[in-house]
Amino acid sequence: MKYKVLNYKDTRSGFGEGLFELGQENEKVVALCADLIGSLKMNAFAETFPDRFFQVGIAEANMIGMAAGLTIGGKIPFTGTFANFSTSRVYDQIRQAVAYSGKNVKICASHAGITLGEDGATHQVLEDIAMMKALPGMTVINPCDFNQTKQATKAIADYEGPVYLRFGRPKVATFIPYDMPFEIGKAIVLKEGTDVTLIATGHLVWEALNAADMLEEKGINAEVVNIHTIKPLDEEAVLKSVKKTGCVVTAEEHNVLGGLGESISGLLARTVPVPMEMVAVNDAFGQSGKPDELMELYGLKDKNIVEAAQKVIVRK
Amino acid sequence: MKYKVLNYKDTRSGFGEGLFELGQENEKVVALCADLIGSLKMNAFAETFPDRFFQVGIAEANMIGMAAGLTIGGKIPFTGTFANFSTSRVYDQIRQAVAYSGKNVKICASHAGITLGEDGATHQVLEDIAMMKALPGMTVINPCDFNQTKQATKAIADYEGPVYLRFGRPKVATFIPYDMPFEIGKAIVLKEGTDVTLIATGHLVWEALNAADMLEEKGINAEVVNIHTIKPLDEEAVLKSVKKTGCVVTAEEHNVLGGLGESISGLLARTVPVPMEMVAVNDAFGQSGKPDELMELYGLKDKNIVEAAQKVIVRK
Amino acid sequence: MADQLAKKCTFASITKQKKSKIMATIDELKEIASQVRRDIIRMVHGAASGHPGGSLSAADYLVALYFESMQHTPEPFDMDGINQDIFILSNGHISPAYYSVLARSGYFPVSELATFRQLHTRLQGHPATMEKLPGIRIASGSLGQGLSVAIGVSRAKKINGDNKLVYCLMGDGELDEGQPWEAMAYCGGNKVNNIIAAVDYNHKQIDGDTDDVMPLLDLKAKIEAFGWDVLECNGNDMEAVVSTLQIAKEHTGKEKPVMILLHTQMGMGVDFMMGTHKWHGAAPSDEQAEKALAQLKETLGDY
Amino acid sequence: MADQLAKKCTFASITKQKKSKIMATIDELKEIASQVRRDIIRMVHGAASGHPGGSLSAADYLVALYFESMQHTPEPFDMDGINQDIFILSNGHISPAYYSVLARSGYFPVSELATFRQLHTRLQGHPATMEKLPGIRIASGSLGQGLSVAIGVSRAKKINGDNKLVYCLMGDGELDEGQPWEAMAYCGGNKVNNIIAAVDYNHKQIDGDTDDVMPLLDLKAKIEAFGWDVLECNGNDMEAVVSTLQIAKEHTGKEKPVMILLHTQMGMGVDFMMGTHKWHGAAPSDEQAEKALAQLKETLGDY
Ligand SMILES: Cc1ncc(C[n+]2csc(CCOP(=O)(O)OP(=O)(O)O)c2C)c(N)n1
Ligand SMILES: Cc1ncc(C[n+]2csc(CCOP(=O)(O)OP(=O)(O)O)c2C)c(N)n1
Ligand SMILES: [Mg+2]
Ligand SMILES: [Mg+2]
Repeated sequence: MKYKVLNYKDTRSGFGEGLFELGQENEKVVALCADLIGSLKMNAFAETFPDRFFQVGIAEANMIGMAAGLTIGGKIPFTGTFANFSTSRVYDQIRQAVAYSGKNVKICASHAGITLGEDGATHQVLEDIAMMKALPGMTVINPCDFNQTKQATKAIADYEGPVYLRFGRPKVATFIPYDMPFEIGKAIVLKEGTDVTLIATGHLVWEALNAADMLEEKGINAEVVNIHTIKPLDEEAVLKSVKKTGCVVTAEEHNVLGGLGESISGLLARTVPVPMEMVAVNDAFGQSGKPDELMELYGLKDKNIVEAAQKVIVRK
Repeated sequence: MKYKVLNYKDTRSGFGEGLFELGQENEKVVALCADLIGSLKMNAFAETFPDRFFQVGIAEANMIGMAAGLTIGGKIPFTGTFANFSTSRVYDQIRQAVAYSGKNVKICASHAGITLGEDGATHQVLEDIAMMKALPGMTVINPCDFNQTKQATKAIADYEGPVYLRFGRPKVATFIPYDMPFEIGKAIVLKEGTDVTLIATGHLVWEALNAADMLEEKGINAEVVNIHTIKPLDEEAVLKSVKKTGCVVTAEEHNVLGGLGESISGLLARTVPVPMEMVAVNDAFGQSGKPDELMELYGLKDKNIVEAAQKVIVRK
Repeated sequence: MADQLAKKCTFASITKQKKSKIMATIDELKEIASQVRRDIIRMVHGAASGHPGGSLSAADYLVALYFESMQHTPEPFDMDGINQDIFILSNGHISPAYYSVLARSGYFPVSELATFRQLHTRLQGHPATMEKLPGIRIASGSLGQGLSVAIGVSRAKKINGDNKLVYCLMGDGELDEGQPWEAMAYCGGNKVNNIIAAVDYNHKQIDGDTDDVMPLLDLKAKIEAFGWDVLECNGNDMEAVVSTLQIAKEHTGKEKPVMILLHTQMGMGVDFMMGTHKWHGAAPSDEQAEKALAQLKETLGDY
Repeated sequence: MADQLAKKCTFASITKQKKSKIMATIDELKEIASQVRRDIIRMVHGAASGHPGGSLSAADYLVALYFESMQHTPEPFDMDGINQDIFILSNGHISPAYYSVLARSGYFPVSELATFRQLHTRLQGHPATMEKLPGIRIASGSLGQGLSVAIGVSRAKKINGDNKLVYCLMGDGELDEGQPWEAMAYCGGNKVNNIIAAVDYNHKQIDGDTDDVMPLLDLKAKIEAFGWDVLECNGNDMEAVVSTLQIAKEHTGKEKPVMILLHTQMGMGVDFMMGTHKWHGAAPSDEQAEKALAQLKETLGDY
């Protein structure tokens, strides 16, 4: 199957649409926002379900605590703010009141990564996956386009337990068919191949698909695995692919330290150690710029995946 | 060289002693504490240098901001609180005001890991290494005994830049000679060997040395590398050892996800993929108990390292 | 005897009470509080760790809540607590007091208090939900988070049309944290009217007097400026506590959230633990435990 | 012209001034503020992103600080700022106002304002130190942290025997965060007396009026209860700002920290940006920028 651009949409709008539908379908779903309703695309939910929506002001710690409390009484709270303020600002609150307490809270985080753009490094969190995956019991999901984000938003409402859902700001290609099955914790093999496994998450999945096309032209047959659920990691899918290809490139909009790449390297080191390359931000803060300029500058484009693939194949 | 138990002391006392000496030697050194002076062993400094000591109450975020501000004016601030409240409570503050701002702040964290004991999981942070290593520009140090903690405390005052210094609560074996050279970022090969590399940090270093002895009896010649500086990682030392032994066991008092083990696995996957096993907490929260009971329960003892070594050697 | 008295007290609050009835109950409550204090000493001594100081200062309030003011069903324990009053402990380190009151009011066997802080216990050093100890609805221990959780519970009750109340206790040192002020701003700004919060105002924290560590200044004025009604009472006088809780209830359902400043003494009930911060988080030796227990009447039978 | 006026104003404050001198200066300050407002519009328009609303409401205060009240040396820029007044911006999103004032007072070339938010710029979306833009001493953007940093600077000054002052500006919505209250408690409790803090009290934040998003209630009463002297003035009236800053200075060195509530209007100076929160973080179109600039006199020459 060949993936086509269906349209260009922001993943956060997939979240907004999914949340709004959840509001209609599931009375238990409530939402909280820390003075960023528009940015999080929560307007439709907030306006249609005012009794189930909580504006908490610029007080993210209080928001997480409130969300934990709302589960006591049977609600399914979705919190919304930028990724940095969803994680790094409130890690201890998530840790104690959500993860350790086993509460059914969905932490929904927009503007993750450098594609947030002009606001710069204080807002461009590249460490949130590292933080959230280190929390026992936390499910960590980073969907790749509008459709998958909407699917994920709806899926996590049905899953009982803490979830971190990460998405982004800019309009990007939508290419996942809206009816493609989405299952938490199940990797999706988007393209089969034999020479190298490209494992990508979030905005990098589209780059990986393009990279696979570019590699094809060079006579390299790449397998593209979409890991939308970083934790729990679909180890079986990863190992199955790696056993076939014998080498891996991971791709993510995150610091190379602590992210998906290291999760995969840890898994492989314990099972089948094979050569790996990681396409990720190389332990640096972001900066202001347009999303695409930054993807280019920090080496997160399809061509970087191609280079990494060529390099890793040689190391087999 | 054979390491002997010199005495049993808590690593936090090494910090307290080092800080007190720094107070005498370096006028620029100031210290801040968030209502835990006794636990952090900061009494001597606080009493002797009241003008350079700041009690901030139970307000860790304010403490980090104050520390960042104190560098503007040439001070070298050392902050002290429990490891959980030194990291997970204040990650965004460290991120923006210390790491991204490039401030010369030393974040000193006691009661790290499960050996904190009876207080239980809300205090036993097992994710702090993951968090701190994901921060660009942060130096992350986890010394192994009283002497090394004291050495590290003094060394970081001379180093210009943000540092996270992690130490523990219980009395443990002191075995590093007080005059052994300590250099930030330089691994120490405590014992040479050819069959397997044991890479350990913090309280696990002593366990690794004991494990090496136990392996010796089984005819396995283990190399023991003490990584006190987790970031920047001494890649050269690791690779040199691994090229010799061909397999690795890492050992740390931290979640297996995001810690030293994953850092090593990432490095090896990009260079020389070899079989690895990780001795660490297996993605679980801690609980109340005595330090030793917990080390046993969570599989962080010498015998666990021995098992892991035997397992990894077979996989070579 | 423990169970009978516990039962009686638990349900006493459900029926409307006459003045004489209240007076009788106050004596019973004092008796329970004495036993709770014994439990605290024995638990902390048994574990050789834990926090007696704040546990002793807050004991009377917790007893008044669980045995008099709150409408709650210890068994079967239901996490959601629909149509029950719900209590959220923010200053989790006073777990000994909390556990004792929960056990004595029937949430779990009193004998289990002996497992406090032991490996595999349900009575973790700080309250936790993972081990499923009945009565605990949220973990605490890292300070400053409880009032936020209480607000969430209160909002769920509003949505559910459940007109029971949410109680929350915080330490005074805990108010150094910013998060309680975020939560107070939320309640004041949004006229949350089904929460009764309280502060164990014992003027002590780990490193010393709050006035030395981080002065709270005019705490009442602060909280009032955040939009709350503030009540004050001697938090170690059972009659004052019970009647202040009654007044607080009358403040609910109106325009403002209500906060009770419980003027207490750290270490209350054990002479050598009072007037100092040293017993915030220190366990008594065998001898000290004995000396302490000699001052506390055994009223319901030790565990 | 820009440089001359900038220089004149920068050093005007160092010499003791007579009343008439001040009056003259106020007109100059207003002229500078008009140019700063032009810069803000042009920067945000040029970058097609950024935060004009709060930048415009706070412009007068920043001009008063940098061109009148503060004693500072733009060049050579010294991170430690020994024997200089130091300003810490907490609400980093008003970087356009901050950058303009820094450039206009000689910290870096005015022409560099054109690089705002462009790739590789020293003028990051939010103030940053990494690119070494002179004038910036700490990164901000994540709200709530600046006052804590200011306290640290003030403590360093105390240790160094440096009796210059530390200034800090915060947003009003920013006060929803808990951390500013931790910092305020520190200052009030420890009688920090070399800080002048201020709030851009424009009653607006991203999602709307502060009264709708998170009511601040009686903000003055809150801050006073935290141990501060609180002054108030029209933060968009240059004369009021300058004289209030003068009064604030007289409050320093005494018992209490001092806070100025600057009653301002978001979007001040551009009619269609006032009376709404919509321009908190939105860039004007070409046409809107033109309309805005037509309302703001060019006094020092556009960059
Ligand atoms: C966020 C956080 N910081 C620090 C601590 C360590 N700590 C535990 S109790 C305590 C003092 C609490 O004072 P207070 O609330 O007055 O309780 P009391 O001592 O009166 O029992 C501190 C600092 C903690 N548990 N959580
Ligand atoms: C910790 C944090 N949370 C959220 C944001 C996103 N944010 C940026 S500005 C802003 C509103 C700030 O309001 P105010 O302080 O009143 O500034 P004004 O809108 O008046 O300029 C918010 C929510 C942030 N930058 N930092
Ligand atoms: Mg107290
Ligand atoms: Mg505002």
